Amino acid sequence: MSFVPHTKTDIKAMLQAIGVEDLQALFAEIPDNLKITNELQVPAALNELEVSQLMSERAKLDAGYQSYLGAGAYEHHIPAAVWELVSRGEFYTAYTPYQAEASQGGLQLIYEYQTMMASLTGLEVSNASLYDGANALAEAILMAVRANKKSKSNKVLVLGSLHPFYKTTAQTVTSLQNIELVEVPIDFESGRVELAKLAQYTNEAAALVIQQPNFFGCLETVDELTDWAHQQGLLVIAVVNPTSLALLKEPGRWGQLGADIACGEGQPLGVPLSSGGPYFGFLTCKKVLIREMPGRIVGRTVDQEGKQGFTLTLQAREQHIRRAKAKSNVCTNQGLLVVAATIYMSLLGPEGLKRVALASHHQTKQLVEGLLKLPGVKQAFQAPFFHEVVMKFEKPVAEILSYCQTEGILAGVNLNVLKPECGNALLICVTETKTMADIEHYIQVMKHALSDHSQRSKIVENGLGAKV
Amino acid sequence: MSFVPHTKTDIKAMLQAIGVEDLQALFAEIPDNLKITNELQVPAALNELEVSQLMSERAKLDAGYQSYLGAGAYEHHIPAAVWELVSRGEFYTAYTPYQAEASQGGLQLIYEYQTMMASLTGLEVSNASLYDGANALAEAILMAVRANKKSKSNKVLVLGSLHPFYKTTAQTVTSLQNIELVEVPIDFESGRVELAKLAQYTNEAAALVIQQPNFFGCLETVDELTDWAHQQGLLVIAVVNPTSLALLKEPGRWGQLGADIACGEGQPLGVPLSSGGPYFGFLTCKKVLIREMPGRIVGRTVDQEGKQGFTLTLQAREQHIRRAKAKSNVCTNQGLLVVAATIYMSLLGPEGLKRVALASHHQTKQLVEGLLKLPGVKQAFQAPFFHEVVMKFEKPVAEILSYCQTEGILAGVNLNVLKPECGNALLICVTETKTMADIEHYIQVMKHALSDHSQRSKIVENGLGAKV
Amino acid sequence: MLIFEKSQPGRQAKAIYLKAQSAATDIPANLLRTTKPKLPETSELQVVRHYTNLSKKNFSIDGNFYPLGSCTMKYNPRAAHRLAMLEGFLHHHPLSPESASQGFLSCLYELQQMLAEVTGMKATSLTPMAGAQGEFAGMAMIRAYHQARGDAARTEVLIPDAAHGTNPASAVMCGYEVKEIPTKADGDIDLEALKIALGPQTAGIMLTNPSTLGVFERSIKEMARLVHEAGGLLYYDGANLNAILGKVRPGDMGFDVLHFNLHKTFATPHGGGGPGAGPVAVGKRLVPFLPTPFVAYENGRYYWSEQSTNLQSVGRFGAFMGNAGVLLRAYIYMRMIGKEGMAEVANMATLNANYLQAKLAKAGFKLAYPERQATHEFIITLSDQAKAFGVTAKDYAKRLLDYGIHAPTIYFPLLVPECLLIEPTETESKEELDRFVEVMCQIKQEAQTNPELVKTAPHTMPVRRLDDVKAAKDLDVVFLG
Amino acid sequence: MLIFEKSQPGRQAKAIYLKAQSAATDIPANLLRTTKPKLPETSELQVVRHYTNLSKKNFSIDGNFYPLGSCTMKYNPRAAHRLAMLEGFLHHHPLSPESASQGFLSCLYELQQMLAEVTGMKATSLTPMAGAQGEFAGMAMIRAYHQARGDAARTEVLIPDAAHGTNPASAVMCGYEVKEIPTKADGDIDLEALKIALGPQTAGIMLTNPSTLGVFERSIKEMARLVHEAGGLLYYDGANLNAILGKVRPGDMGFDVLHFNLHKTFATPHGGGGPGAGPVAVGKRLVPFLPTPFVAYENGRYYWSEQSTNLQSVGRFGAFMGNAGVLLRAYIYMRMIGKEGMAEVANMATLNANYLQAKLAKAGFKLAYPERQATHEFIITLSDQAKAFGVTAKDYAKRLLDYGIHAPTIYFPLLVPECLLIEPTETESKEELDRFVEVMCQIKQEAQTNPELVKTAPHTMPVRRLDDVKAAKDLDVVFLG
Ligand SMILES: Cc1ncc(COP(=O)(O)O)c(C=O)c1O
Ligand SMILES: Cc1ncc(COP(=O)(O)O)c(C=O)c1O
Repeated sequence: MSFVPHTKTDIKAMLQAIGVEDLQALFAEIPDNLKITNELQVPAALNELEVSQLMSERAKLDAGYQSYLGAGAYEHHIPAAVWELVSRGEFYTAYTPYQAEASQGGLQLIYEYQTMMASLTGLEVSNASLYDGANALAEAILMAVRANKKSKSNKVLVLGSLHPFYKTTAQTVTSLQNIELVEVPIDFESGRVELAKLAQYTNEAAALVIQQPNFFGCLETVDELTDWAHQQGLLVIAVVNPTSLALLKEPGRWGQLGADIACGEGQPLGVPLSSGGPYFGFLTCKKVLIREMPGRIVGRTVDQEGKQGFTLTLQAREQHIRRAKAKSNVCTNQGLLVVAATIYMSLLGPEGLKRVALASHHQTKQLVEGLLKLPGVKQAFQAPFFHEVVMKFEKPVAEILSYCQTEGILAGVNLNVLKPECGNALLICVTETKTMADIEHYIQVMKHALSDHSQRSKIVENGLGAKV
Repeated sequence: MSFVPHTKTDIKAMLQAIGVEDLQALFAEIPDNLKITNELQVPAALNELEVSQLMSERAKLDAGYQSYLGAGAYEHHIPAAVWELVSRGEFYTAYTPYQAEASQGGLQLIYEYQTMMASLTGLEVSNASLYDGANALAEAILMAVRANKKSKSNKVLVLGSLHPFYKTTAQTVTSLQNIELVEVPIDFESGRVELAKLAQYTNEAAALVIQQPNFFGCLETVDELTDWAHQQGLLVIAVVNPTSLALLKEPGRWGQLGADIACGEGQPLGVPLSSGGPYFGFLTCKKVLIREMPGRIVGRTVDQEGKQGFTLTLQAREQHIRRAKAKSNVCTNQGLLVVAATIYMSLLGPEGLKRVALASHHQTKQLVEGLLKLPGVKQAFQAPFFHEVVMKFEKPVAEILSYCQTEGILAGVNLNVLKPECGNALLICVTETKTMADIEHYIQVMKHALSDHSQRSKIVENGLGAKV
Repeated sequence: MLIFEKSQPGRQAKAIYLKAQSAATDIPANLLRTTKPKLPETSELQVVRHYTNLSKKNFSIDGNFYPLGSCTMKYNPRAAHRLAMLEGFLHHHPLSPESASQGFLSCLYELQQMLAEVTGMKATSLTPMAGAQGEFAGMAMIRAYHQARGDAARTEVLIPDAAHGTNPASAVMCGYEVKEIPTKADGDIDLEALKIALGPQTAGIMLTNPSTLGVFERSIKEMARLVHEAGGLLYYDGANLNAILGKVRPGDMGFDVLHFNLHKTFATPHGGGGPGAGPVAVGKRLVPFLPTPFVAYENGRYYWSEQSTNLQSVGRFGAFMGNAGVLLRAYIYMRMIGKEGMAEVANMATLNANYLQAKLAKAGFKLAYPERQATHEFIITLSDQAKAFGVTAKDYAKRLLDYGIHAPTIYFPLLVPECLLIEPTETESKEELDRFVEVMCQIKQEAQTNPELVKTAPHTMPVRRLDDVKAAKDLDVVFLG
Repeated sequence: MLIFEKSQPGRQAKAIYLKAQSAATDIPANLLRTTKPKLPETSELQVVRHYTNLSKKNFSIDGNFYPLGSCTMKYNPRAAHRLAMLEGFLHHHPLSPESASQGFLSCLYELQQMLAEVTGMKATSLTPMAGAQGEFAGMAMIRAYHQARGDAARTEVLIPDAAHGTNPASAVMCGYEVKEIPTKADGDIDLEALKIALGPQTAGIMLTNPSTLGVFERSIKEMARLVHEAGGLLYYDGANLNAILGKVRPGDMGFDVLHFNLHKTFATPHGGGGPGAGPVAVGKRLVPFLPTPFVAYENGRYYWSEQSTNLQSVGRFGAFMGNAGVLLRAYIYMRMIGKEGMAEVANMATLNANYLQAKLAKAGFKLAYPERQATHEFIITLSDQAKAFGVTAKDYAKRLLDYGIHAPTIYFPLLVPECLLIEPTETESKEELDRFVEVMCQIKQEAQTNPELVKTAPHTMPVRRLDDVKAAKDLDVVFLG
C-alpha cells in the first residue's frame, strides 16, 4: 500500500476546496481513450513485514561466499561510522543543493571531498562525482578532445590494459560524437603496454588513456608513457584506483608534467559492493581545464555578511543553464556515495588508507606465493602489480571456479570470458578483509580443485552437483 | 586500540601546561604499592575489521532458527524506520535530560510516551521507564505497599500464574524490605486463578498482582479479581503485555474501579529480542499515586517567554535529590528503548497495534488447531488465551525440542524446567512474523518429532546428531 | 570549520587502523608516491561529530516539506533502505557467477517486468544510472534504429521549449541537432509549429507528459501520429511519471521509448544529488537496441543477457550493471505499493497539487495556466509582485527557508517569468499543504509591508544569501590552507 | 507540536499495517477493550519527520562536547552498535537453548572474565541493568554474607557525604540504615570520623575511588584495613573506573565487591537516560552470593548457571539476563581497546582533566581542591562569582549551552557550593578543551560586564529557561488535548 497520509475526510475536504466532485474529475484533461482500463499486471501490495520476508529470502540466495573478485569493484572494510552517518535523513533524503543556504552541510562536504580527491590524484581541481568509473572515463575523453585545442584529431589512444568494460562504456558514449578509441596492444610477457609499442602511433590523437594499476593489476610505466604523450601533443588521462593512490605515484606527478585528467571508480572508498552500484566516478584535472569539466563543482564563497559559505559554481557548464550547449548532460550524480567516501577518507587519513593499500597488497602476495607452489599454476605477467593478479592454469578455469564455489569461495574473475586473449586465466584480488587463515583455506581448496578428482569427490561428499 | 585523539605533540604540550614531566606524574597521589605491575590478562586490541570478523562468526553461531518462544519476550515485526531513527546520534548518545533546554527532543518524546502508555493501560500517569518488566513489578509492589496506607500488611498476594522470573525478581528486590509475596495457586483445569480460591486469603495483604494474559497465555477474570481485591482493601497491580492492550480490556477499566497500578515489559513495542535486553519496564498508575511512583517523570511547562517546553519533574522522589529517602534507587533507566517504543506506537497507531495483536493471536490459533490433530498432543488449559498457549505432550518435551532444533525450529519453552507443576508441556507463542507456510512447516516437523523414529531417521538424513 | 582544520599531523582514528605493514618493496620506487595526500588526520569522534553537525545544516525530506517541482521529493521508505542493505545484497560482487546471484537477479528481472507493465512498454534495461543517462540511452536507441534501417538522414531531434535541460543536452551528446518547438499560451505544444518542423530529417521528439508546465498534453495522440508519419520516434521523459502512474501509460500514448527516474517516481532517495537510476523501457521497434546487460530468464534461471547475444544493442552504460542498490530500493517500493498503490500515488499526488493550486489561487497568487488542471505539479508566477515590490521568485524561495520549507523549483521552466514550479507529492498531508499556503500568504504580506525582509532572506539559515558571483570569479574549489 | 496534534482519525502508516483480521471471537467480550487507545494516527513520513526534528533538539556526544562530571560522556563507537545488531544477536530469544546461544554466551563469558581481571576481582555477574541496580545487588550480597555467617546485627552502612545519591538509596532498599562519613577539606575521607563510626553494627562501606570530588582517596588501604577489622565489607562504586583503568584495581585496594557502569567506562551509549549495564564483580568471600544467572563454561560449552546450582545467590535481578545488547557493546569495546588500550584510557582521561584544571585555574577559576591532582574529573566552585555578580553555577551551565557545549554536572557533589564537576573524558581533543577554556573565560567576562545575559541564558536553544516550579505545581505529565 502506498505511503499517502490522506484520510477520507481529507480527500473530501480537498475535493471540495478544488471544486470538483471526485478524484476522477482531476484527470478530466486526459483523453478517456488513453486511460488504463484493465488492471495492471503487477503483484498485489506487500506490507513491510511481507516484503522484509521476501527480501531476506532473496538476499540469502546470494550470501555466504568468500569473494576474491576484483576487476574494478573491491571489497574493503568499511568503518561502521560511515554508513551510520550516510544514512542520516539529512544526507540520505536531501536533493541537489540548489538552495545553497539550506544545504551548507552537503555543500561543505563536497568541497572537502573535492579537496581530498584533488590531493589524492595530485591535481588541482575536482568535480562532485559522475555515475561511475567507466562513465567518468567517457566524460574525461570527451573533455580531453574538447580541451585539446591544438589537436584536431577525434582519435584517442587507449592502452589495451584498460578495463574492458571501461572501454566499451567509453565507446558507447563517445562514438556518438564520432570519437574513435584506438587500442594500443599490451605486451603479453609483462602484462603492460611497453613504451616502444607507442612509437608506431603518430600524434594523430587528442589524448592517451592509461589505467594504473591496469586491468590485470599490473603497473604501467606511467612516467614514460606520460612524457611520450605530452611530447606528441596528447593530453593524458589517468584511470586510477583511489586506494592505490595512498601508495602509488599520483597522476599529477606522472612524468615531467603530470597527467592532465585523472578519473576512476570511487567505490573502494567506503562504498559497499552492492552488486555493482551505486558507486561513483571521480574526475580531477589541472585547473586550466576546469571550464571543460562535466558535472557539478562546489565553490567556497562568502555570504552577505562576509561569512564563509559554499555554493554550486561554474554552473554555466551544466545542462540546466546551457541546455544543448552544456559540457555534459549529467544532472543527478552520485552524491550520497561522495558522502560515504568523504567520511571514509576522513576516518582513514593518509596513513590509514596507506595501510589498507599495503595490507591488501601484502595479502595478495601471500596468496600468489601459495598458489605458485601448486602444480599447473603460473603467474601470467612479469610486471610489478598492486593487490590484483592474473594467474594461469592448466585445468580449465571454469571447472576450477565451479569447484571452489561449492566450497563457498568465489576464486576469481574468469578471464576466458572477460579478456579471452589472456588465455585460461583468473584475475584474483585479495584485500585486507581476508585473513591469513582465509588465504590458506583458499590455497587448500584450490589444491583440491586442481586435483583430478575434485568434481567427483565433491559430489559424493555433499550430495550436490557443482552449482554452476 | 583506544579512541583517544592525542598526538605526541598534544601530550607534550599538555603535560607542559600542567607542569609535570610525564604521564606517570599525574598519578602521583596513588600509592605506588597499589599500582598495577603485571600486564593485565586481557586479549590484545583488535581493530574494527578484526572485531567485525570475530563478532560475525559469533553471531552466526546463534542465527538461523525460527523461534516460537515467548514467555515474556516476543518477536514482532519492527518497522525499519524505528531503529533508523533510534540510532541517530542525538538519541543514541545523549545523557539523561538534566539540562532541559538542550534536551527538548528527548523530553518531548518521553512526554508523548507517557501519554501513550497511560492511555494504553487506561491509567492517568506514567513514568519514563524502569529496567524491565520484572523490575517494574518489583517497584510496583514496593510502591503499592508504601501507598496502601490503610493496610499495615507487608504481604502482597501474587497469582500463581505470574511469570516465574517476575516472581523471583520481585522477591529478590522486595524481600530485603521485608515484603512477603504470597502465591495464590492456579487452577490446573482452566490455567488461571479462580476467584473462589481467593476467599481463603484474608485482607491481610496490601496488594494483589494479576498478570493478564498470564504466564501461560491464559486470560484471568480480571474484573472479578479486581473487585474482590478492592473490596478487601488491596491495591491492584496489573502486569500486562502492551501489544495485548490493543485488544484486551485496559487495566484502568478492570472491575468497578480499575487497577491502581499497571506495569509490564515494553519489549513487544519495537524492541528487538536481542538475547533478553535491553528492554524496558513501564509503570502507570492512578494520579493519586504519582508521588509514590519510582523513576523519572517528564512534565510540560513553559519557558520564561511562556513558550511550551518539557522538563523532568517531581524530582524530589528521586535518589539524586532525596538520597536515602528516595522512592527508589533507580537512576539510569532504559531511555533509548522508550524512544523505540514511542516511534513504534506512532507508526502503528491504535489500529495497527490491534492488527498485530489480532494477527498474532490468529496465527497461534492456527498452530493450536494443527497441533491438536497430531496424536499425543493436548491443550493444557481451558481458559481463553491470547497469542501464547500451553500444549501437553506424551513424548518428553526435551526430546521433541531437540529434534525440532535440528530442523531449525525452536518449538517452544520447556515448562518442565520453568514451571514443573505443569507437567510435560511446552509454552508456545506465535506472532504475526510467522506465515501460514511457517506454521504448516512447524506442524510437519512436530509430526515427525512425535513419531517414534524421529531421532534415528534424522541422523541418517543429515549425518548430524541432535544439536543439544 | 573544515575537517582539514581539525586535522593534526599524526592523529589517527586508531581503532579503525590496520596493523602497520612494511613498505611494498616489490614495487619500483619510481612508481611509488612520495607526498602525503591531504586527507584529514582526525579521531573517530571528531569525524562523527563533524559530519553529524554538517548534516544538520541540510534540509531534507525527513526534516522538511520539500515541494521542489519536477523532482518528486516524496517519502523514501526506510524499509527499502534497510532491505537493500541486507548482507546478501551488500556484499555481492557484480561479477559473481549467476548461480551465486539468483536473489539479486530475480529482483531485477521482476523490476524490469513491472516497469514495462506500468508504462505499457515491451522491454526494459536497468543500466542507466540517472534520468539523463536514460535519455542518452534512449536517443542512442533511436539513432541505432534509424541507422539499422539505413535511414542516415535523420539528424534532428525536436524538443519543446519547456523541456528539462538534460533533454537537449542528451540529444546533442547523441550527435543530434536540437530544434525547439514552442508551447502555446494554454500550455499545450503548438501542433502547427510541430507540423512545420517535422520532416525527413526528424529522428524523433522528446517529450514529458505531463509537461514540465504541470499540464497534461492533450493532443498527445495526434502528435504521436504526426511524428510517426514523418518517420520519427517518440521519446518519453519519465520524470513526471508520478502524475500518471496507474492512470495512463506512455506506451498507450504512442511513445517508443522512455526513461524512468526511479529516484523520483519510485521513491529512492536523492542523496543530496544522487544516486538515481534511469532505466529505459522500449516498444517493439526498439527492443533489439536495448542497452546491455539486462536480466533474462530461462529454465528457472535468471542470467545477464550481454552484448554478445544482443548484437544490435547500443551497448554498455557503465562498468557494471547500473545502480543496483537503487534498483533494489525501487523494486522494494513497487512491491510495497503494489497494484493497488500505483494509481493511489497518481491520485493523491494530483489531489495535493490541485488542492494547493486552488488554495494559492484563492489567496491571490497568479497561476501560470489558470485554465488548466494541475497534474502532480503546477506553476505560479510572481511577475506582478516582482514589478510591484521588487520581490522576486528567488526572494520567495529564500524566505520560505526561514519557515523551514524548502523552496519550490524556481525559474524553470524558462518560459514562465518569475515562476515557482510546485510539486507537493502524494506523501504530504493536508495539514502540511495548509501550512504552506499560510506561509506563502505571510510572505506575500511581508513583500508588501516589508520587502527588505524578503529580499534579504534567509535570516535563520547557517549562512545568509551567498555571493555566487564571487564564487565563480574567485574560484575556490579546493582547500589549500 | 506533539505527535498527537498531527494525528487524524483514520490516518495510517499503511505500508506498515498488517492485513485486517476479523475480531478475536474466542475471547469473551468482557475481557476485550472497548476504547481506542490514544496512539497517534499518522503517516510514516509524519512520524519520521516528527522524530527526526525532535532529535535535532538534543545535545549529544555525537554533536557536542559533553563534559558532564561523573557521567563519562565519551565517544560510543559505532562499530559496537552495528555489531551488536547483527542478526544472530538481534533475533536471539533469551530462552533459546544453550546449543543455539554459544555465540552470545561466549561473548558474555569472556566479558565476565575481562571485567574481573581489570578490577582484580574473582567473579562477575552481568545481570544488573544499571549502576544503581549493581549497588543494590552488591549490598544484597554483603547482607547475604553477614546473614550466612549468622551475623544479623550488622544493620548499618557507612557512606561518605560526597557519594552519589544512588549509594544511600540502594543501601536503604537493601534494608540498611545509612550513616554519613564526612570528608576533610583536602578531599579525603575523615579517617577519625570513620573509626568512630565503625562497629559491630557496620555491615560495610560504600565508596568511589577516585571519589566524586575528582580526587584519589589516598588512605584507601588503611580504610580497608579498618573496615575489615571491624567486620565490615567494602563496596566499590565503579562509576569512576575510567580514571584508573589499567592503573590500579579495586580488588588490590581491598574492595570486596563493586559494580561497573558499562555505559560510562566501557563506552556504551547513554541513550538519553539509558540503557546502562551494571555488572557486579566480587572478591572471594562473596562468590557464592553472586546474582544469577551468570555464564559458566565446561567441556567446551558455555551455559547459564542458575539459582538451582547457586543456592546462596542473592537471586535474580530481571526477567532475563540483564541488558544483553549493552553487554555486547561493552564486550566489543573492550576487545577493541584491548590490553594496550585500558591504561591509555585512564592516562588520557587524566591528562585531559588535569590539563583543563590547570588551564581553568590559570584563567582565574577557583578549584575546589587546589592542592590535589585531578583524576579523570575535577571541581571548580563559582561561589565567589555568585557572590560578586549574582551569577550562579546554573547560569554558567545554561550559558554554556549557547556555545554548543553541554554543561558540566552542577551542584553535585553537595559539599562544594556552586560547583561544576567537569569530566572531559579521553576521547576529546586538546582543541576541544582549549575551546572550552575560551568559552568559560568568555562567560566569566560576560558575568562581569553583562550578568543579565548569563542569568537569562540560554538564548539560542529551542526554549528559554523553563519554569520547573510550574511543572511540579501544575502537573501536566500526559497530553489530554
Ligand atoms: C523533467 C526532467 N527530465 C530529466 C531530468 C534528469 O534526470 P536526472 O537528474 O535523473 O538525470 C530531470 C531531473 O531533474 C527532470 O526533472
Ligand atoms: C558516582 C555514581 N554512582 C552511581 C551512579 C548510578 O549509576 P546508574 O545511573 O548506572 O544507575 C552514578 C550515575 O550517574 C554515578 O555517577
